[in-house]
Amino acid sequence: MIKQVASLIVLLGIGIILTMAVIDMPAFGDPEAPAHRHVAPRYIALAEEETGVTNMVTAILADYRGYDTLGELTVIFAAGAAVLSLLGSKHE
Amino acid sequence: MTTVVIQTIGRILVPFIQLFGLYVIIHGPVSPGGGFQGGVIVGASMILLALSYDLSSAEARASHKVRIAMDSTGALLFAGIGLVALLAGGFFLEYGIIPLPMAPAEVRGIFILLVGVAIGIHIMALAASLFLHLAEEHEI
Amino acid sequence: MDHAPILVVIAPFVGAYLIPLLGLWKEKLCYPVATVAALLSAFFSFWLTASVLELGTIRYYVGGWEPPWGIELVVDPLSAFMCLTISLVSLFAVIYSKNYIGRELPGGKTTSYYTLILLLIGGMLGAVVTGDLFNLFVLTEIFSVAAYALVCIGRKRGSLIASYRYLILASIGTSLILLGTGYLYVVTGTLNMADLAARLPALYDSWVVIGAMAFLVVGFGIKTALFPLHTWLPDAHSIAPAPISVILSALVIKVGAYSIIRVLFSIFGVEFITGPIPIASVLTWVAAVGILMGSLFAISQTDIKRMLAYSSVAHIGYVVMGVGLAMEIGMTGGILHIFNHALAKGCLFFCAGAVIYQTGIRSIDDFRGLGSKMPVTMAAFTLAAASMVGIPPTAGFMSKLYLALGTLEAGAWVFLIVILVGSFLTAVFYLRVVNLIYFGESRVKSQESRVGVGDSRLQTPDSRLFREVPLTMLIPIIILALGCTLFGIFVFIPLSVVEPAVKLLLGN
Amino acid sequence: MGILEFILMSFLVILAIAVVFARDLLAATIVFLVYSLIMAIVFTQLKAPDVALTEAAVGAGITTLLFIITIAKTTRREEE
Amino acid sequence: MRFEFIAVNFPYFVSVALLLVGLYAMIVRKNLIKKIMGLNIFSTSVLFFLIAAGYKEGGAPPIRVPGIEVYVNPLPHALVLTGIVVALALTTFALALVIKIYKEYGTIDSDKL
Repeated sequence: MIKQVASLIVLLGIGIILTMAVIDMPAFGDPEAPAHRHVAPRYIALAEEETGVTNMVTAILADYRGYDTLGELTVIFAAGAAVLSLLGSKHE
Repeated sequence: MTTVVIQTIGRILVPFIQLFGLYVIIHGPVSPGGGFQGGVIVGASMILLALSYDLSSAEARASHKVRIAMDSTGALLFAGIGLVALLAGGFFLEYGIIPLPMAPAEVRGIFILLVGVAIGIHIMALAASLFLHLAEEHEI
Repeated sequence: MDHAPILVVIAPFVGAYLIPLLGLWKEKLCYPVATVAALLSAFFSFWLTASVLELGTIRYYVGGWEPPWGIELVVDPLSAFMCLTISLVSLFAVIYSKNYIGRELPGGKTTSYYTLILLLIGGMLGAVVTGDLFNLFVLTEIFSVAAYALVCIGRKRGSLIASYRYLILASIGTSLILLGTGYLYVVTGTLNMADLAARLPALYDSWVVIGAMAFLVVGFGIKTALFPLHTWLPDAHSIAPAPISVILSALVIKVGAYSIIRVLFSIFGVEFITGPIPIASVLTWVAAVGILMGSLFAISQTDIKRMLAYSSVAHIGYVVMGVGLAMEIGMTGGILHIFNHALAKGCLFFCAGAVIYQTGIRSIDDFRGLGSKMPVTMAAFTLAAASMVGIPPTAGFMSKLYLALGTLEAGAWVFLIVILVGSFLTAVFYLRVVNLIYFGESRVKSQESRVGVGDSRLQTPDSRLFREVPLTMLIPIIILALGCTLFGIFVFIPLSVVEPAVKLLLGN
Repeated sequence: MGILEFILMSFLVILAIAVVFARDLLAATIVFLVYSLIMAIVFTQLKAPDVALTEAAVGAGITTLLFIITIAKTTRREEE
Repeated sequence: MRFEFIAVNFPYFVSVALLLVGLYAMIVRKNLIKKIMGLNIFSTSVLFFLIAAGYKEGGAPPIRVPGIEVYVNPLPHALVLTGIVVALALTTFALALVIKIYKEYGTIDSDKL
């Protein structure tokens, strides 16, 4: 019971912080929001010229932030090794 | 009866799904998709095979050893491309510096595709692996 | 050799990718490959530290893209210091694994074990050298997944549940980290830490920024096992195999602490964390409670590894307290304690593992009279325990001295008392063990005390109990124990890296 | 943002609550599948086709299958 | 209208609601599989938030087509793709743990473990 109440208080606290933050957030879909004015314009304008691909998401994933993608590959690689270590294989 | 229907549909569908997955990988640079999405789709075709037949026929198509080998090869290919760029005198993963007889942007384009293929190889083996490991010793 | 910042991360990763392939062919090759990969990253860490001290902060642009667009690796003295600590202790853990894991793990799992341990090491090294917030999230996730899996790899009773609880709590943490990163991105449009630091001062009164900081601190706080969020730690750290306990207790929680330092000082800046939202002093208070509670819990434990795990909860408190003081001497003490605690706790877990390996003893009461049976191991245990308590001239004394001086300079008497009481409590439980080791009457003759404690494979004839462990296990123990003493006497060696790091964090 | 997006997003919340409170785990998994599909549609509406494709393949495909296997190997009923 | 911001920032509020629902499942529900579903809802809520933050009124999908100049922000899409993979990795390992726990203890109720 105490645990439940404590959990609900934690949820309430996080909910309040989240709501306050969301109220302060730039308006949804606003083309002038800070997120659209810094860093991202270069990807939109120059991705094709600099990397030769038209899909900007692919350009970011595989080139501009390729190291993140290597990390992502490593996470799923770790999950594979983890599941193998846990469940094993009948061939061994 | 239902088993026959499911097996037939599965057998007809699997090559098409795999072809679609490969299409998604190859066309990553110009359309939605890429190595990861395509890899998941090809991996899902193996899962469909396992569901419509049984685990052993999926195992027969891609055995444990083959999957582990593909898994490591994909990851090594990606890291290897990065190290080649490093040996060519650039930063890690700086594809543009790799000396090919083309403009740097085109070289980058080629290597972006290659990286997509590496991710695809890795993920298709892993998606099938994760499913088969969870499902092993249990017919569903 | 300008590529050391990336090579230090890539060496263990490539090793990890290679091991499954080699494991298909010959399982015996896994250990040498893992050792070579760990050695390589240790070598690059040394190189990195030397060049940072000589040239100042190193910036490396992965993919050749300049910072806000590409991912930048930033190696400042603090990163280099963490790199050195991580790669050295984990190198010893890999070396130690040879005999220990050979006996503890069933065949076929060794391949996964060495793959995961290299991913764990690579992930931690990557997390400390990166200069990009999202990249930090990805690498945190890599070493976390590896850590969850390694906790339950030994398949002891309860290990599955420990791993599951760790996973659920820590994934709340990582999701909060991603949310905080997203919030910062929405208001600034960038993910690069230096760029964020330049853009945030204009936004200090935004609730988005405050929320982002709260989520990042809580998220990394779960990884660090800060006091109220420590509930996953005792089970996970005590059930894992000994080399993994060493890495978890000595390094993984320290990487969490490092991330908190990065977020607070390199992104938000000293003015913000001591200003309107006094997060720094909140952290100090939380750490103070953690020191006291962790030590009290440790006293009531009967299992040696659980006791050591609770002691980690207390000692991460010292680190965070030093950080929370947000002034030069206190932070020097806190960051120095990262290194000293890594040495001492690593040595203690290695010793506990050696005892379990040789005799199957886990209960503290059964340590009676071990001093004459395993003299070298127990001498090392004593030295490391002295360093944990903070007896001069050990390394632990120096970091606690700096911390105490810091509290004095900050005028916070309460925290000085907490440090003294905490050290006293630590002394109570470590000296109890040391007392049993040297002055307790041996119980080795009574076989029944060991029955049911250790693994059945460990029930070996008595003659075996009188031997020291194999050299691959003994050498790491000896080196870490010597380190605990030498770095207390020659404290200027770690300080030569820590002091510039602190100056840089506090903005000169 | 049109009325369709409003409805889809509200539906997301309802589905999430249904996932959490369903007693039957298999039913919860099926609702989770629908949740992932609607999430994919919302991603398309927000002009993120790459992410929508991934969410459909991973969230509605692989993840759901893994949940179903786990339920088949453990138990279907959530205990009181 | 004082509450206009709710309509304007509606997607953000949706992400808050999803996050709280997921977190509730993770810390209050007793069933181990339910907790993992909660983890998935939690992480999709964060990813949904990021995609919503990348949306731009009148923007086209971020694949360059001659003649179109306004595209939505592609960076969050790349981040979210990574996030989805990370969630998949966590889910798989957690489910493998659940299967093993059931084999060993015969229950997947966290109160009975």
